[in-house]
Amino acid sequence: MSANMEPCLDIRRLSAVLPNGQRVLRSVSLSVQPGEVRALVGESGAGKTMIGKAVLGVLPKSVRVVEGEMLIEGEDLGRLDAKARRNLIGARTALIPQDPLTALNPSRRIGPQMTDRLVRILGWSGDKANQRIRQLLDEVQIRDPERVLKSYPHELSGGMRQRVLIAAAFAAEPRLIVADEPTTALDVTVQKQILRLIAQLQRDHGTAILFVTHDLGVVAKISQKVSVLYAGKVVEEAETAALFATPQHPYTRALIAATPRYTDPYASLKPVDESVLAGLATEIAAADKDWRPGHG
Amino acid sequence: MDEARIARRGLSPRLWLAGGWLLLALLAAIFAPLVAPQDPLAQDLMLERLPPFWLDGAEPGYWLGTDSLGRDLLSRLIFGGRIAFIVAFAAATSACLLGSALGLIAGYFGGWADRIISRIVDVWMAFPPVLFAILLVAVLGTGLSSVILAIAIIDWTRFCRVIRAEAMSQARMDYVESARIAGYGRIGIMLREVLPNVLPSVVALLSLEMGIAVIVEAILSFVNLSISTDDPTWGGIIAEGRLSIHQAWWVLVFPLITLILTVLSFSQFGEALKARFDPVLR
Amino acid sequence: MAEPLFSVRGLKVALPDMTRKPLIGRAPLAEILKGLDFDLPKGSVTGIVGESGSGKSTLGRALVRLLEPSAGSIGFEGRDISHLSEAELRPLRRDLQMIFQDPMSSLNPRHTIFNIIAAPLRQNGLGDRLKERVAEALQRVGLPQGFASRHRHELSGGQRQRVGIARALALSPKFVLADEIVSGLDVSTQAQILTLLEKLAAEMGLTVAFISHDLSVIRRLCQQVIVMREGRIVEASATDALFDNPKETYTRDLLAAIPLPEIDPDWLRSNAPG
Amino acid sequence: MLLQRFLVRLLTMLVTLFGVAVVVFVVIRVAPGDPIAMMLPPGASNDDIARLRALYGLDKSIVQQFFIWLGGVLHGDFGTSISLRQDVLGLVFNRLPATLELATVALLMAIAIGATAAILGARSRGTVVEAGIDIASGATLSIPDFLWGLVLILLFGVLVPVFDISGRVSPQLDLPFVTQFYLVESILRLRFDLTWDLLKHMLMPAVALALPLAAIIAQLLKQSLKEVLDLDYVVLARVKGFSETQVILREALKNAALPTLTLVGVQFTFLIGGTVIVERLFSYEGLGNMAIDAVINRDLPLIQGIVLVFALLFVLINLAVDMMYALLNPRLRHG
Repeated sequence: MSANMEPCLDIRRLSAVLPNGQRVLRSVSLSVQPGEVRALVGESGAGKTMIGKAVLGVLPKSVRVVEGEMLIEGEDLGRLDAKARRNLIGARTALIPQDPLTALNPSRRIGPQMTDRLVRILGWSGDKANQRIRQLLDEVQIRDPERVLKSYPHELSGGMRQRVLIAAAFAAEPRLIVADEPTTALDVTVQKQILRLIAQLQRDHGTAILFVTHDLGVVAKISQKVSVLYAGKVVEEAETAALFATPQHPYTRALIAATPRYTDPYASLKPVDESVLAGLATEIAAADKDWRPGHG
Repeated sequence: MDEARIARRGLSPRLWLAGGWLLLALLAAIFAPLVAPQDPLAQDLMLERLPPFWLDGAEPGYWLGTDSLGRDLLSRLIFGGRIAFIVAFAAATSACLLGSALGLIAGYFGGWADRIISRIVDVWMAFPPVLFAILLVAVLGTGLSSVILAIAIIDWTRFCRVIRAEAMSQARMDYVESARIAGYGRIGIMLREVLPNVLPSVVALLSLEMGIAVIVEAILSFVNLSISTDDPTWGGIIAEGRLSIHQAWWVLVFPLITLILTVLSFSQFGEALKARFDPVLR
Repeated sequence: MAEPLFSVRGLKVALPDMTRKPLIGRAPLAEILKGLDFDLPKGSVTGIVGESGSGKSTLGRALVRLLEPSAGSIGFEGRDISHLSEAELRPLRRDLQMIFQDPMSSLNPRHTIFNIIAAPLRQNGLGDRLKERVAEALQRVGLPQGFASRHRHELSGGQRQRVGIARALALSPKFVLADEIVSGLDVSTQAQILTLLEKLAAEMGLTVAFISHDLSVIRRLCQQVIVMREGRIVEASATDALFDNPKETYTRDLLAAIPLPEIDPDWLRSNAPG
Repeated sequence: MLLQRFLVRLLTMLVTLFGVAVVVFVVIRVAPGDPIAMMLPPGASNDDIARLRALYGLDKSIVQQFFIWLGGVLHGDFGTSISLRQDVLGLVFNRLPATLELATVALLMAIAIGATAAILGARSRGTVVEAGIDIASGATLSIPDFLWGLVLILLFGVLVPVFDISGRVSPQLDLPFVTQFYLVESILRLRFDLTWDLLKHMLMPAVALALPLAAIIAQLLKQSLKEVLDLDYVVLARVKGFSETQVILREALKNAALPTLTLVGVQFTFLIGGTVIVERLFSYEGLGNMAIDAVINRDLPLIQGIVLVFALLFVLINLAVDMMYALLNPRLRHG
């Protein structure tokens, strides 16, 4: 990954607020290089899902971006009108959502749900789209694609649905995929299969992934780089290997120590120390004190 | 939390406006003999179809004009409020007690109790309510108690349906199981865990039902089937107004405005109360 | 080994399968638990682990008799409680308590924390010195006394779960069922709740059944483990034995599927089960 | 599965209808007024009264009367109207089409207004437009059809008299119709002058009936649209590049309409129940108007017939809604 390569996703000083003025993202900067998996880890309320949604242009209406830029392959989303932005996002990115139960429309068959982007947004012929979907169903190891394509979502298991969603995400060869806690709703054995599929397709297709998760274990297994978030602020950013070997920020260290490990029960599951939380509060207060909403 | 606070601030004026109108109308009805400028029954053909005070030809003391028999409209409205409020409180409360109790039992206990109660509700819902009310009053004979009884007999299903559904969803909550773990029996759980959570809906429905009872009474008076024809009622005034609409529009307009304000106030008051009761918004 | 608190033999539970319910008549029964035999030793924490659909929560609900078994026996202190009526169970409730998975749904929004904790005390003949007892329960779980007058929505997720623990332990029961009590919490909060439960279980000499899908948590907290799959016990043994030397393939697969927070380049490539 | 569901619903429907028949029969028989006395001139002899009582079967016990009547009903014989001295079934069928046309026009209006408001509100959620729709629908909902009818009479019958406020059709017109479905027939016969006259009479009662239902549809559909619009598959559709309108129409509307549909079924029966008083208000010659006359005249057979027809209509609507729900819901279709 050479330095002069254009990043696939480049977020610069992104800040967002709620209607009451409370900041939910605090000057977040991060970039994802082509073909790399960047994990975004944090506890609930850290804003990790918010960042994924901001990139895809699907923030809730109550959240307002007040500053910062987001560039997808060098194109500034802020400079595009709504339609052009939608087209760019539709063509270059995709989403693997969290809950496979609610991520498929219950009243439509799987087939049309997988092909509609290819046909209606990207203008492919129906045959070409069908062929492509079949190829990807094969890649996610679905053995009977005909049955699956004709099914309604409720006729498939959770793991199957997540496979379908992964296949659909890779179908249009996006440059960037946002994976929003894609395995949180799954059992561990299924989770491992799904993680392996995502990693394999990511390598084969050379897609960059922004992987949102709360699970440091998953981070360790799937990503090359990590951003650790707390209260909408990036507190640490590192290569994944370096983060686990030599965590710099006290919060990262506390988080790793709190994560349970059956191999070392007494070194893990340590409650986060009060002093760490106090330190974070000071950091956040300092960041908010000098901050004025920009004009982004 | 903040959204909740904003929501509550938005609710308060609604509560005060609706409550204010209801209180005003209620006080006027209670103290009608003191408040009404004229005798509501006094006919004077010399004063027939007087317009309201701001129009030419109005007489002082007849603020909202008179009807075709020369009776003072404002006084008739004030006295009509007595019937309206008596019917509203009595009929709505009876319907509420009967319907909520049955709904709570059907929803929480389920099984046979639910099946029987639901089947009765089905039968009741297959009647057009207004026709049912007219039929009942025709059968029971006109009069205040008949009107109250008819409304209660018809409208308990409104409470039963809503409360049943809410009790059913409450019964699935973990705190119901938790109360079993704590050693409570079925009736104890129903009263301690389920009832407080359906109460806000009961209150909102009760207030709404009072408005509906006022309307049903007006409809019954309109088709001349309510209480004795001599006493002024809002529906009775409306029936007269409908007949003389081209000669004296005010005879229809003022009772209509009174009814709309009252019905709106009852429903909004109930909604606002329910929002007040919601522990998440408190 | 000491005499067990619970002695379960041939336990079967069948529940109506609503997905196959015909429009008229009853839903057919689906057997969720298919014959379980195990003991819960007094004063120890037993982990019950399994994936979704393994029947672990059904097992827990049968132990505290929220469900009635369709066959087999549940011996509690030598007495078969498997078919006791609700009324016969009431005196036993004092000793059979439960902490729920979702504190949002297990705390009634209409009641104050005081009333929530006081309810089991009142109902089990400990209604005297109520204020003192509730204060003691709050203090035990590390909540400030002022919380007694609050409602559920005024508490954070971790605080709510502390109230759930306080309610279950207020009666000083012999047995507590903890059903996935940390699965909705962040890791930092999860660590607090688990260390609290660990401490209280040891102090009060509680017998605990700890249901979880997370083997890492179970290793830290439990003295023995029961691994379940599709309504049957796959493997049951002392914790260290199970983790250091799992006998069944399924147990090994479960362990291998856990993504530990440490770099392991081969993990994704290693054979996934299933 | 669908057939089974249909048969079960049909069965419960019959039970409900039987219940209605029993209730209305019992209610009417405890009426103190004697319908026979009202039919005869004052001073009629006791013999005459007894003869008429026997003629209408009123001399037998209530249970006997009920089964005689029920047996007749099952053969399509609803008895003879006491006040109009005609076959009840013929009278009812003569009036029913007018009510059906009115209710259908009102329903279509309610759905059109309500769905438009709901989609508009969901599209512009969190803005003043949504707040405006909320307030308007809240107020509209609270005011029943009876009051809306009076307001409309004042506004468009008297203040700006553009619509007729009485009757079904202008009396001076020559009507070529053979059925009672005037509106349908006028369109089929391409007599649009008559269609216009019919609509001018129908518009205000229909609007009065439609407004509360429109408000309910607007509120419910908007609520469930907003819930659906937060679900992952809708987010996914936005990420795919579909516009907000496409997302609402293609992904959200069908799933959001399902919960609304069941309620619209119940509310439509309320709307039809509302025709009773609204028809009276606008002197519209439908079934409801006739029902009130029947009650005032204590015309027992006619009341029974009308109530039973209303009840039949209600249970049929509920059956239709239930089947539609099952058809639209793939879970039930294939379950």
